[in-house]
Amino acid sequence: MNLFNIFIRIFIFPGFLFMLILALFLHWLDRKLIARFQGRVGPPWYQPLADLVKLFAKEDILPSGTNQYFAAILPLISFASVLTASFYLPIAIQSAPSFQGDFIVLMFLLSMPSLMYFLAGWVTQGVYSIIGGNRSLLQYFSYEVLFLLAMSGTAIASGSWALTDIRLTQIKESPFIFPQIIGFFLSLAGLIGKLKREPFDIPKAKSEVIAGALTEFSGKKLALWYLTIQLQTVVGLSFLIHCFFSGLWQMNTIIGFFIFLLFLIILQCALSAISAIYARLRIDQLIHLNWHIFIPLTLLHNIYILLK
Amino acid sequence: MNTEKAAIELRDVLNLDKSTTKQIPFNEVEISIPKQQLLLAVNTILKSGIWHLSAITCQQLEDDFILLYHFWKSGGLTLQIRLDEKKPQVDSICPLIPGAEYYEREAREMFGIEFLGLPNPVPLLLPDDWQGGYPMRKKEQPSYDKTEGDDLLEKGKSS
Amino acid sequence: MSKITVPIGPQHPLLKEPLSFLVSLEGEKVTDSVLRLGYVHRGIEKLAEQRTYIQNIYLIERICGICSHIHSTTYCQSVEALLKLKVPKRGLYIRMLLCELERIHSHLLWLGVLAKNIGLNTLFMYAWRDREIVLNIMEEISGGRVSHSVNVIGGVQVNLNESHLSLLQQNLQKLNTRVKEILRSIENDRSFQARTQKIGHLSLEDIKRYCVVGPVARASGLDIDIRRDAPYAAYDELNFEVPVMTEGDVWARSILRVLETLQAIRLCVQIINNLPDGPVSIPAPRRVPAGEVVSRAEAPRGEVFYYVRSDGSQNPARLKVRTPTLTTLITLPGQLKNMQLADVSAIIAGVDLCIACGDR
Amino acid sequence: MKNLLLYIRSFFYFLPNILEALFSKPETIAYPAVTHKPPAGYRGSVRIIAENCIGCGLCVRDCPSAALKLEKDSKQSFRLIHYRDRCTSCGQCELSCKFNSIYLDNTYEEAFSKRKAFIEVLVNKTENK
Repeated sequence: MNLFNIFIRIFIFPGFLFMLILALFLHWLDRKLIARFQGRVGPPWYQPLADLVKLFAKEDILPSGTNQYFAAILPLISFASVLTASFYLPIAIQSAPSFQGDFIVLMFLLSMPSLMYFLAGWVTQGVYSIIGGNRSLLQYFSYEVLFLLAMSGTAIASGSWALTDIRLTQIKESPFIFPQIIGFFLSLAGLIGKLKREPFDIPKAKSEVIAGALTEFSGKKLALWYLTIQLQTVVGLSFLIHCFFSGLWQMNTIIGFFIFLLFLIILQCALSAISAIYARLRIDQLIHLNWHIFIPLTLLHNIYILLK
Repeated sequence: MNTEKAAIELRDVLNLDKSTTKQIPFNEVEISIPKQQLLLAVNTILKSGIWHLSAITCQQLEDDFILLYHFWKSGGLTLQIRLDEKKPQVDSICPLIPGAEYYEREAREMFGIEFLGLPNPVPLLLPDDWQGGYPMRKKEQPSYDKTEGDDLLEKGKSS
Repeated sequence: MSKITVPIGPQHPLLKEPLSFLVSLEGEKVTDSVLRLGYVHRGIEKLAEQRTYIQNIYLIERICGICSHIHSTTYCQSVEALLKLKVPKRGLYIRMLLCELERIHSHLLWLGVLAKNIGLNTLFMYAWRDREIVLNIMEEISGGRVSHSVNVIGGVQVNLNESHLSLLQQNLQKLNTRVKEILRSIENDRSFQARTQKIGHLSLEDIKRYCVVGPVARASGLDIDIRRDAPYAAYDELNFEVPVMTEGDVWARSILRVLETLQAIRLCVQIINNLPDGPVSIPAPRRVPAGEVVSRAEAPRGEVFYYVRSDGSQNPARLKVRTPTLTTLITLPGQLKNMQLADVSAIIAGVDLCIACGDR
Repeated sequence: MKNLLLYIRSFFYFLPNILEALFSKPETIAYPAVTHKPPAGYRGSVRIIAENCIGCGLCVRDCPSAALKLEKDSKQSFRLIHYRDRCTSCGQCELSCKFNSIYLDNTYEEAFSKRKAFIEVLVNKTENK
């Protein structure tokens, strides 16, 4: 691919700009859906963009005594890692760079923001940030593991750690959503835990720890954090779609692209419905739910696939 | 009404004569007892099955303090105690009824009455560094900054 | 484990009103908590001694934003007892109607706050959407959504005509189905149960030691209700049940309050159906003869207590108010002992604090 | 395991509620654009019929928040001043007035930038002889 094509690939179409617009759109859809579920009018379409622009304009202060450079690097690292993760996902283009083991690289890049979230809490030394950081660490160890195990069900079935192989086996046989329906729901639960969305959003529970690790952040840094979380949702969902639904449409075609967007919107509606229905669980209930129910179920499910 | 029965029984225990009892509206029986017999009176009331203390009212009449202990069991029973103004002291009933702690702390900070044996004698409503005396006493006038139209309040009072 | 003191300070998303709570934690477990009141203390009892009996009606209503009508009802009925006035039956009925409407409004507001504190934002929105129905009724009848200023000494200053009654009839019907819907969704929502069951426990013995009143006491098995035990206004002519539960945790208090809302709606319907006609109030003299009176009423949060002493002039000599929130505040440090930090939000919402009431 | 089944059950239990809310009209209104029309009996701001007022001061005496002030020079010439920022719309002046000259209408949107603008002279009668 010549230089210009790479430039388009990275910055314009399936790259930076497109991902940003998709992230803002999905974030708006999420807030609008939850509002309508609750009988409210909901924000106008440009609300997420307006929030970011406002945050960029706001003053960027940190508590005295925090290490300025460390606090500045953390949002950058997490934002960069999520963006690089989006390059490996073949959203609508056939030739995404794929090599043996990029499944694990993608998993690692997606889990970086959660680690950075904990460090952000530790750096700013606020009362609420430390508690928020501790809680996000507890959640990091339980729900990242669940997400990895549940998604690796598809890798085991396709016998290789490369994303394109996963897609090829799905086209040959049938999309993994039908044989591995339980694996799909478990990985969805893992994704909700990773994104710290409603039922599992104890680290940033508004009523106890204000905004958790992000309590002391403001201005540009906070805007970057919010952008990271929104991007993480998009990348996580498209990763899920790629591993469970990718056999249903042909790549590199316009219709394929729109079907992919349709699935993205459907999954976002599912996430919004889940977050509208459940109350926030306590940290011990969260861990209990994960290690007593989700992980054993995933292991059984993976063993079943291995034997099949 | 068992508060009637409790009142009569209380009078016998403290051997007070009939004149100390008074009926006031919404079927409340008020008995004035001497200060020393407070704990004994509260004990007999608790033993006769009335445990609910509604409130402790403190007020200044002429120049000595009056403490009213309001009990309730589908009918009211009030104990009245008179304290002289120089050294208003009474023993606290918190050991018997822990629920009375807030009422005693409030009476202490608003009127300056010493409750002997109060668990934590910390002000309840007033700030810790309050030097404005005891606000609820008669001679204390509330001081607030005058805004236009304030003099009407005094006029409203006198007419 | 690290020992942190978390200030649930005067200004905190958990609290509707300023109240300082210093919770010291060991890891996630609460070891002990210090409670500090007085941020909203306005010295209403002192102010009341400088105003005439008529002006005091509107001052007393400002004690609490949510249960303003019950305060003015207790105050007016104690002054009427001093004046030995016979309030006409229709005035009493309208007074009771607004008391029950305010109970519905207060319980639905509380349910929304509890749901928001445990993260169930949808129930928060549904509870406050249904509360709008009651607020619109009260705005229609009394001209004010929250502080209605309906009571005068000697009766009520508002009268109900045909349009009010039909509006009440159909809105209460709609409200009844909505609240039943909420009750059904609370009982079946596993995540709501997970966050409210077996926390903030108060045994019956604690209730008696701390003289706790209201829904918090009834949820631990104590069967008291001023409306039934010592009926004031005209409550002896209405029949209603008093729900009592025994678990004594935040879950029991939630169910109990929603059941009480249903009972309040039933009472409102009874009041409308047999509303007697006649005058709504009788004129009252400005000077009150010397005397003292003790009057109690059932506020949404429990027994509210008034002591009024008059010395024959136009101003009360002493006015003592004891609001139900003080009795539940005293039990809070006990309930919070070795609970999780996440439970603190459910417990604080569970006891339905009205701090403006507590501080006066 | 029972716990998980209960969670799934409460999901499908609550789903019809939120779907019904999704497809019905939202309850909230965009306030500045769409205003809420208060009912007729709503107690808004104090208005007066100047002819009926004879300057007796009954309303001034009963106002709980001292929002009314009567400056009386003589039987005929007096001014009734209303402090709008102190008024809590309780309606006691309307009750106390025996000549039904002071009343409350149902306007509730009232904002002024200067404190002086809150003070309004309701009645201004001078010696007309």
